[in-house]
Order: sequence, then C-alpha cells, then structure tokens
Amino acid sequence: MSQQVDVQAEQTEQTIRESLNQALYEELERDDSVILYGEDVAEYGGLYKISEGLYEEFGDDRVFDTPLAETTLGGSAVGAALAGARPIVEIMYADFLPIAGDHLINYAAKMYFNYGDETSVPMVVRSMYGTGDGHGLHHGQSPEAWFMNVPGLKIVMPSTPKDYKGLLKSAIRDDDPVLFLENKMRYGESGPVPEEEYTIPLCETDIKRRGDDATVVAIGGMVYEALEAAERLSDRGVECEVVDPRTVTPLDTDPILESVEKTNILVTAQEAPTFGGFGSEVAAQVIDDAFFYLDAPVKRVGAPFTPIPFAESLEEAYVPTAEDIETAVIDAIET
Amino acid sequence: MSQQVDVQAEQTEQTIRESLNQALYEELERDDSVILYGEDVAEYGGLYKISEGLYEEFGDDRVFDTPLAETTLGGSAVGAALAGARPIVEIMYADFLPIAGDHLINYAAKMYFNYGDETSVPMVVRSMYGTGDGHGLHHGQSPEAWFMNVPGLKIVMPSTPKDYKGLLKSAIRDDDPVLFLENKMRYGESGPVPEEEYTIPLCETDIKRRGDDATVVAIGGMVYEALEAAERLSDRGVECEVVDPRTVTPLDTDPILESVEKTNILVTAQEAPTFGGFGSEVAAQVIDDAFFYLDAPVKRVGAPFTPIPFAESLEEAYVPTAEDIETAVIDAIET
Amino acid sequence: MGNASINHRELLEDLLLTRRFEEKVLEVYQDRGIRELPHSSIGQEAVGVGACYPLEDDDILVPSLRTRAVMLLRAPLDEIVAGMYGTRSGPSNGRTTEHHMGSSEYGILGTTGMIGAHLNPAAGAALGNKVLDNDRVTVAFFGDGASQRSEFHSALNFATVQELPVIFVIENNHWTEASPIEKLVAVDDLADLANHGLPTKVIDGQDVEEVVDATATAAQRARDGDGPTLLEAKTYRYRPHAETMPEHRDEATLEEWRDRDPIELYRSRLLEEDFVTEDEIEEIDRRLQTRIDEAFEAAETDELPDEETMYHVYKDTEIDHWKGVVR
Amino acid sequence: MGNASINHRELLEDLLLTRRFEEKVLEVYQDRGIRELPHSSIGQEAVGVGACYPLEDDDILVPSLRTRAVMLLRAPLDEIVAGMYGTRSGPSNGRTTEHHMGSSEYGILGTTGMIGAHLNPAAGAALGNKVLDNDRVTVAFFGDGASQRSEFHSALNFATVQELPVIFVIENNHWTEASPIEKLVAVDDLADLANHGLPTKVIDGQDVEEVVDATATAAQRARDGDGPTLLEAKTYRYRPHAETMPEHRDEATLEEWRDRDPIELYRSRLLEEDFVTEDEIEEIDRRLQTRIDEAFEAAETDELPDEETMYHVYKDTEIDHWKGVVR
Ligand SMILES: Cc1ncc(C[n+]2csc(CCOP(=O)(O)OP(=O)(O)O)c2C)c(N)n1
Ligand SMILES: Cc1ncc(C[n+]2csc(CCOP(=O)(O)OP(=O)(O)O)c2C)c(N)n1
Ligand SMILES: [Mg+2]
Ligand SMILES: [Mg+2]
Repeated sequence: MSQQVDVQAEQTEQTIRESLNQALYEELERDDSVILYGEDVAEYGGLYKISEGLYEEFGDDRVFDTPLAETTLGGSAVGAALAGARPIVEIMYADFLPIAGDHLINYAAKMYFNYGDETSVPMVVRSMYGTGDGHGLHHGQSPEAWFMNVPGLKIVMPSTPKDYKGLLKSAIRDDDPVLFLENKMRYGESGPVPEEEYTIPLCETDIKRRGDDATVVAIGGMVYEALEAAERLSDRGVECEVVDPRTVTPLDTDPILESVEKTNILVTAQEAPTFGGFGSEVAAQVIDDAFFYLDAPVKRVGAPFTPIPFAESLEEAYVPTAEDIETAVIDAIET
Repeated sequence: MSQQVDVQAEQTEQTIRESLNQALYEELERDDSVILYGEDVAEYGGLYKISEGLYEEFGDDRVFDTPLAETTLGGSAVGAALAGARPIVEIMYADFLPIAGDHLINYAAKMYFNYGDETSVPMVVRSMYGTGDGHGLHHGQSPEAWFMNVPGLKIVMPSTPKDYKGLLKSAIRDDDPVLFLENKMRYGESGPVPEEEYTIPLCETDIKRRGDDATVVAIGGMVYEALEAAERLSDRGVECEVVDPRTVTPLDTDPILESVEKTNILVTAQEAPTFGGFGSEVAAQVIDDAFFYLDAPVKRVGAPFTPIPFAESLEEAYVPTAEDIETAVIDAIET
Repeated sequence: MGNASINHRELLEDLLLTRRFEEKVLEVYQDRGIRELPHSSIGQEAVGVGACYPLEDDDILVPSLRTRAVMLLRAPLDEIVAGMYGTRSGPSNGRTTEHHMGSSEYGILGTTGMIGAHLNPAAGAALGNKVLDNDRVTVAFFGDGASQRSEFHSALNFATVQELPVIFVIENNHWTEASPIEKLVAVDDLADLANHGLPTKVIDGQDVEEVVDATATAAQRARDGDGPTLLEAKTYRYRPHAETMPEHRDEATLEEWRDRDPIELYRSRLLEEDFVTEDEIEEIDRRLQTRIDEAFEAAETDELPDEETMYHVYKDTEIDHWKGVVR
Repeated sequence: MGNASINHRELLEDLLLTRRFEEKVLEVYQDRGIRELPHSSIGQEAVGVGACYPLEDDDILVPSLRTRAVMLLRAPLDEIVAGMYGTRSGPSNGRTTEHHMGSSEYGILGTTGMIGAHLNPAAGAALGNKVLDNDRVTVAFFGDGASQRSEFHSALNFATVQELPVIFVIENNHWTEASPIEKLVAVDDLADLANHGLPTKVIDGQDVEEVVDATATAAQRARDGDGPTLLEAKTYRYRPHAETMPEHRDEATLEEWRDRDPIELYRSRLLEEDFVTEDEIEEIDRRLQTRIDEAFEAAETDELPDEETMYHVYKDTEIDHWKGVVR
C-alpha cells in the first residue's frame, strides 16, 4: 500500500502506453547517463510505440536503434552499466530473453557479488509478454519463472498505469539489474496516474483490493483478471483480497502471509504454465510460514503445460481468465 | 520402484563415470543414428572423461569435437534430431546452458507441438552441475529451475550409478528433447549396476528408502545427502522415506503424494537456491493435492539466494548437506 | 543446372503462384482480416522460387518468416491457408502458424519466431543427413536482419569445419523491420561478413534463373561432400515489414526495385524468347487463381480445433497437463 | 606510440613480473595446491603486457581467463594472490575468484566463467564511456576459442556501427582447451573471420613492442572517435590448458615457440642495445621475487571470510536470503 505520492494529488486518466512513455521521458530528462536502445526503438518509436518521440527529443546519442542481436542488447547493457551509464534496453518480446539469457543469468545478476567495490549493474531490460493476440508460440510467453531462480536479478511485473510508471522510474534509478516485463495485451488499459512526479519502490507488495474471505495473489496482467473475479465473487458474498506483488524477485512476502493469515484461503494467478511457476513459490512460502492459518488446499491458476497455441479456440482455452480464478476461489472455499 | 531389470540379476560395483561411459557406448553401438559431440568430447574423451574411448571406437563421424559455441551445440542438435538422427551433445557445464537457452526453450521444446506429422526432437543435452569443488560462481549451478517452466522439455537428474546408466539409455531412446544433468561432484560415487543390459524409464519417481515418519523428496546429488540424513534420523527413531523423482519435468507426482499421505510430513532437498526452485513446485503440488494429510509446514532445503561463492568457508556455508535435511525434518516434526 | 534443364514455364508458374497467392492474402487481409498477420514476400519471390527449383523433393528447406515460396512449393495450398486462419486443417491442426510450420513429409524444417534461430538447426539438419548417409541438401533462407545475429557466425563456422551439405541463402531485402540495413552493418555485401572459408556469392535476387544456377552449383557442391555455400540474393520487399506497419521507405527506391520486378522480368523474357505466349500465361494465371480462391474458401468454412488438439507436447510420455505424469 | 616514448626497462619489468608471478603460482600449486585452479599464461605474457602499456590508467581492461598481466598491472599483488586462495583480502572478500574479478577502482571489468561472454559487455563498456563523454578506451582480451563463439560477430558489428572506443585483442595461442585451432576454424588468421568493416591487424604476440605499437595506434583511433580495432596476436602457451590437464601437444612445436620466448626476446634485445645491463635485470628480478613471495606469504596466513560476506547480492534492496525481502 505504500505510495510515494499523496493520495489526494491530482490524477489524470492515462493508458499504460502513455505512462511508460512518460516515465522514459522523465528519466531520460532527469539523468544524462540514462540511455535507451534496442531494435526499432528510436526512429520508429518502438514496435508498440512505447518510446515514441524520445529519439526526436533526446537525439541518437541517448536513444538509438541497434542491429538485430539480442546477445548484444543484453551483453552491452551489462558493460555500459558497469562503466557507469544507466542503459535501458528493449528486448522486443520476452520470448527472446533466452537469447540474452547468459548475460542476464551469469553476468548481470552476479557482478555486484563479483565486484568488491560496490560497483553494480544498474540496467533495465524492458520486454513484452502477454497472450491472447494470436501471435502464436513465440510472441507472448511469460518468462518470469525462467529467471526467478537467479539471485541478483530483479523481476518487475506491474499491473496498472500508475504502477507501470512509478515502477519503471524506480527500476531505472535502481542500482541492480531489473527485468521489467510489460504485458502487451494491456498497453491500452487506462487508469488514474498522478500528475506530479512520483516513483513507486520496487520490492513492495501492494494490496489492490481488500477482502476477508480469500487471498488472490496475482501478477502482471492477471491482476485485472483477479479484480474482475473479485467483483463477481463479491456478488456471491465472497470478498477477495487481491494482492499484487509487483516485484517477483526479490519477493516481498510478508503482506502475502498477513493476508492469508486473515483470509485463510490462498489462490495464485499467473499467465505462465502452472508447473514450476511463480504461484508455486508463493504457495510454498505460505505452506511453510503460514501453514496453521490455511483452511484449504492452495489453488494455482495458470496456463496448461503446453506452448501457446495459435488457433483462436485453443488460445482461448489456454489463457487463464477471471472465470478460472473465480472457480479456483470457490473450489478452495468449498473444500 | 519400477526397474526394468530383475532384482536378482548379477550386479557389479561401478562408478557413475563408468556407468555413463557404458551407457554411451551401448547406445552408440546399438543405433547408428546416435551421435555424440561437443567441446573436447572426442579426442580428449570429455573434460571429466565420461566419453573416454568412444571416439576411438566409433570414429569421428559418430563422436567428434566441435568449435567453442554452445549455440551451435544446442541449435545443431535440434536440427539433427528433426532430420532423424539422435544427437547427444555435451554442454560442458550446466552454467553454460543459457547460451543455448533459446534453442532449448523455444526450439527443441516446441517442435513436436509445432509439427503435425509426429516428427519430434530426440536429442539429449548432457551437462554438469554440482557445487563444492571451489569452481566459483559459474561452474556448478543447478539449472533445473531455469527450464522447469518450459513445456516440451524433459529434465532428468539421476542419483545412483544404476539410475544414471538406465536413465541415460532411456533418454537417448526417448523421442523428446531431454536435458540430462550430471552432478560432477558425484562422478566417483559407486554402487551396484546390473551386468545385463537394462533401461530405466523416464518420468518414474523412485523410492530410495522406505519410512513412515517423514517424506524427503530429494533430487540429483541431494539424494545421497537425504539418505545420509535418513540414517542419522533413524538413530533418533525417525524413519524417513527418501523419494527420488529422477525426472524433474514431467514430474511423476503420485508417488510423492502417496508418501506424504502416509508420513504426513514433507521436506524437499535440492542444491539450487530455494526460491523459485524444484522444491517449491513439489510443496505446491502437495499443498493442493494432499493438503489434508499434511501435519506440519513443508520445509525446503536448498542453497541461499546468492551466487555460488568461491572461498572455501563460503562454499561450505552455501551447499546444502545431510545436516540441513536432518534439521529440516526435525523442524517439521516438532512444529 | 545448365539453362537447358530449366523448364521455363514451370519456373514462371512457380513465380506466378507465389505472387498471386500473396496478392490474395493482402486482398483478404484488407477486406476481412486473417488471423496470422501477413508478412508479405511480394517483390522477393524469385529468391525462394529460384532456390527451390533445382532441388530434389526430399531436400530440406528451412524458410524465413518471409520465404512464402517454400511453403507454396512444398505444402498443399489448403493446409497453408488453413494455417493462416488457424483452423483444424492447418499445420499441426491449428497449434501453430503457417509462418513456422514444419513437416518431415514436405521436407520443411520447422522454425521459431526468433529471427535467425534456425541457422544452427539448419546446419544440424545437414549434419543429421550426413550421419544418416543420405544425399539430402539443406537450404536455409534468412534475411539481412538474421545476418546480424550472433549465430550467423557460429552456424557458418560449424558448417564449414564439418563440411556440411547446407546452403545458406541471405534474402537481403535491405530492411530489418523498420531499419535500413546501412544503419545496422558497415559493409556493402553481407556475404563479406562471413569470412569462414566457405564459398560465398552475391547474386541478383530479381533474376530467378541466376538464383537457380547459383543454388544448383551450391547443391552439387554439397552433394559432392564439399561442404556449405553462402549466397546473398539482393532483393526488396514491396510491402511494409508487416501489414500492421506503415510504409516509410523512400518511394523512389521502391520504384526502382519495382522496375526490376522478378515476375515481370522473367515473364517478358520468356515472351521475348518465345518460350511462352500471352495466352498460355493467362491460362496458367487463371488456373492458379482458381486453386488459390478455392483454398481460401475452404479455410473460411473450416472448423476451429478442439481443445484436445493443444495437449500434444510430449511424444513419449503422457502427462496430465496441469501437473505431471498420468499413471 | 613511437618507440621513443617506450620506457624499455619498465616494459621489461612488466614482462618479468608476469613471468615470475606465473612461475611462483606453478611452484606453489605443485607443492601444496592453490584453491583457484591455475590457467597459466606463461609464454603469452607479451600480449597482455604490451597491450596494457600504452593505455591510460583509467582505460578499461576486460581480460580473458588467461590475461594474467592485466590483473598484475592493475590490482595490488596481495589482493590477487588472496583472490587465488579465496581468503578475505581477495577481490570481493573471497566471494569471487581472481580469474574473474572486477573493479572500477582498478579499471578491470568483471568477467564470467563463460568464455567469450565478455565481448558484448566490452563493447557496452565502450558505449557507456561514450555516453559519459570521457575519453576512456576499453580493451577486451580473448582467445581463439572465444573467437568461435557466436557473440564475436555481434559484438564486432555493434562496436563498428556505433563507432565505439574499444579494442578487441585475440590472444591466439592456437589451442582451445585440448583442441588445436586448425580443427575448429577453416581460416589461417582469425582476424579474417571478422569482416565487419573495422580495421584488423595480425601481430606477433611474442614481440612486446609490436603489441605496444599496434595497441597504441588502435587506442588513438578509439580516442579520436573513429571506432574499434581488432588485433590478432599470435602466441602460444607453454603449459597445458589448466594444471589438472595432461600435456598432449607436439613437443617440437612447443620448442619452436619457446625459442621465441617473449621475455627472452625482449631481454636480449635490450641487453644487445644496451638499454639495460644484466645486473640491472637481476636486481629487478630480485625485487619482483620478493614482492611476489611476500604476497603469497600474506595469502597463506590470511583468514577465510565469514558467512555474512556471501550475502551481498543486491545493492539497493535488503533481502532475507532464504526467502524474500526483509521489512
Ligand atoms: C530474435 C528476434 N529478434 C527480433 C525479432 C523481431 N523481428 C521480427 S522480423 C524482424 C526483422 C527481420 O529482418 P530480416 O531478417 O531482414 O527479414 P525480413 O523481415 O526483411 O524478411 C524483427 C526485428 C524477432 N522475431 N526475433
Ligand atoms: C562458454 C564456455 N564454453 C566452454 C568453456 C570451457 N572452456 C574453458 S576455457 C576453454 C578454452 C578457451 O580457449 P581460448 O578462448 O582459446 O582461450 P585459452 O584457454 O587458449 O587462453 C573452454 C572450452 C567455458 N568456460 N565457457
Ligand atoms: Mg530484411
Ligand atoms: Mg586458445
């Protein structure tokens, strides 16, 4: 629930796309060592237009296009960050992150540990995930679990326009390497964003909705689904607490535990396949630290253990929705 | 508990190194489409001598050295497998797997799904993990969690010489892509291996020790630690059931659930950092499917959330041991 | 392949098939949408068509996102269109797209959405065929963009030192998505980037017979056991990178390339040299158009796949798709 | 750097320091073991020494596993040896090895155990310095093995198109672990693999002044804003890849290289040209030996780090290292 900004402050309605663009603009303006680069991020403004206008504003020393080479994006960002700059690189689709995986897992994540003089790796990798647009197997996977078991990385998956902006600004200022994951299905989602400058700290779990009957821990795009499920369940007399960790690693667990201690019911929700995913970690922590508060099995909502299918009918069956969360909560409560 | 081989059959004492070498030999001999390649696997016999003598026996069409390029190892194996060969590639240290990550996650894992004519990817990637030899940050990480959330891959992590041999032979014959992870700290470990030819099926959880008081699910090298812990606990009157899934994905969960239903206590053990690891998935499944059988919090044993440190004192503090498992079991029982 | 052995009409028909197909895709997409976002190959047809021409039916093709000709010359039209619609008659019954379909039956190596990720697998397929001791050649197509990927280097090196029967064909259309190639590399010919000791050749990608010849020579070399070849075909696409993206390229340059349209060039040459008559071409065109129209009609009425279709992830182990192994 | 500006004695001393140090490592390792497995640079000292010589103190060095000279010329001896022993006075207090240590203070970019993974980070460091608008040059060292990695291609291309102030130095010692380079690439000069439009030069890695000159020219080019250079220094290692591995290379070839020992070559040249006397060299040697011996003695009695040292993973967020964030 911590926000750096006065809740009474003026807010305007903005899309996630706009709030991200503004965050980039403000940070490029604030700090000369911030640079933004990637494939078609400059002249074209980014495939999804998140960086539109920034090249024109800051010039090609600060915002530039690169060859098609994700190893270069990941690798060069590590070097630039170690040298003292604050690179933001866009690796277009998160599905491509494994191409830069060695630099993320073995380089970026380990250099603060490796150096002895407080040198760290203040880089941000922006990348898109999100299923539901018929892009098929390789343009929509949720990659967080591939990098969750990597000490040294931070993984941020915001949900609302306000969180996206505040968290991206914090990620850029953060001294550690941050994987900043944007849900491409939600870029058009709009919501109130403070007019005044603000940041939202990384590694702080937020409660998006209060409720006493069940805890739903949802990440990224699934927060909207969880909120929708909560509304429907409310009609049936079940009040869900929707918990949004926002940062996946390092995870701020206490608010999750506190919520479960109150509701005694836990459901997790993610877009990635359930097996080996974020929800499993949340469940495992709760079963260790809040075992005696749990009244029912923990239900995890996620995709089935298959690649993302292309056909519309399959994709629909694949992507987890509010309905799945609703069913999981009812299941847990009725056990 | 399933073994393809008559328990009465003749057995000889062999090290894991020997049993792996034999498995490779037998499969290269059995099937002309099996090939083995990697960095220094042929003339030198593999950095840890697992493939010693095979190049001499089968010639450089079947066993050959390659340039230093893990993307080529991963990528070419996918292509060779799709073309109908059965490539085994050695990616020396599992820490290097992210270099081939795109080919494993996005190519190998998805081609059976992608093809419509039953073409699949019968490749095996052999790779070493295992901490404790002072090799530092990048030569001993346990990579299973990086690939657990990838539908389509199989991940095999054997423990005993007999399992190593039987499972490697099955992996080579398997039609799906298999990540075969070898614990380099255990190559010298010896145990009985049947003299007759045998295989051990993938995706079958094995019970390594029977016990009624607590279930310890351990993978790879940690199975030995779990067995040691079980011996010590037995002296204190606590009988542990040591469960060895052997295959991490797809996981054979039922024997785990059955064990917990009997013992009502679960501890998991892995070498990788606990957060986001294999143990979390096991805990999450148990908390969903055997919730009402659990008497106590699930304790997960693993490394702390740091890179592998170099100094001896740090490495010792880092690697999970029998003692940690013992403590975890006592903790759980006494809760 | 000497000119003598080229069946000019057949080659023209291959070109026309690809062009008419791509035109139909655009028409339908603009009219009512197609589930698979079109990445049109119009303008570059001669590269795929020419390279496929001298090959054997069981040679392995590894197309880029844009090598539509490979699909059209190898797979049934109905399946291709169904693949774009994501219906049950498509490749893998709708699990995957037409862009990345793979089929051992058609000799098409499956690819992924990662540009350039297929270069090492292509070398690997060649390795596989060498091991299996057949005389198949593998041909990989990829763009100027893919040539910037790290892998370009390791795939070529591996193929060269292992003397693999593989041909690498750069479809240099001078643009990597929205960026011109001049901004992304500092050399004129991409073939020069690859100095690994394998033969390289820059060819005119608008001249279908030049592509046929170069590929035929490379294929012979591969079959003779002499290893890989790299071809760089200079070409251009008439459409934006994908149909959702605006056109922002220089109109004059586009016009220059249009003046050397690969289909028009070949058509007029064949007419001039009396290999074919206007009437014959019209007849071919009509026939092609009918086949294409029928394929689209079939796809429009084809059904969507059932959920069960999706659970096709492991060949050797049955699993319960939410958790683990079925016992 | 004209010959005039080389301080020959200093350069000889740098060579001797590296050689004596590596000899000591071997001696101690064979006698009683060292926690960090030695990968000896004996025989190739002139590459690292020569390349470092013309640089400024704040230029960024990115060593390979084997570029011992970089460490010795930049970091305190005590810290280096402690780094090999894994004691608390080592780099990052024992968390990491000497092989991969990084330090902004010493201008050494940290590396990983992945051969060749530092090429793009080196380009990135140059990018960072360009953005920060200082005139630092980055110099990356890597072996023939690393030149086979995919990344070699993308790092050079990126550095070239971005005109980054970076120098890539191949330490071609003709062996990639246990495999000879002839088996792994099909060209004679590795510099030829990299045809990206940047200047490349093959140099004699046994001739320290040739290395100095080539690096000086490249550094000037970088500082002038003209972009990267690739140098390939031909050299050889006298020891097996690592001290645990057997020697299996041809003895005659090894002898040929020993005949052109970089330290001996330079030493005799300086003696011949009267830049230095035997006595002076002996005195330098004695001084170096004492320093080295003292560093090893210090490490032998240095303490191991406390467990707390390990929990140094995030700079900006405190976490409970077993589970999550500390609140
Ligand atoms: C690894 C990877 N990086 C980026 C992309 C996004 N992308 C798709 S097509 C494309 C351009 C490819 O250019 P080129 O290889 O020249 O092929 P062309 O589209 O011109 O046929 C890019 C950048 C991708 N799909 N995969
Ligand atoms: C990515 C990667 N692959 C393989 C290895 C194992 N390995 C360590 S050193 C080495 C050889 C490196 O050869 P080269 O680059 O020529 O350097 P040299 O040892 O000759 O100095 C290999 C294969 C590694 N550490 N990293
Ligand atoms: Mg292109
Ligand atoms: Mg070498």
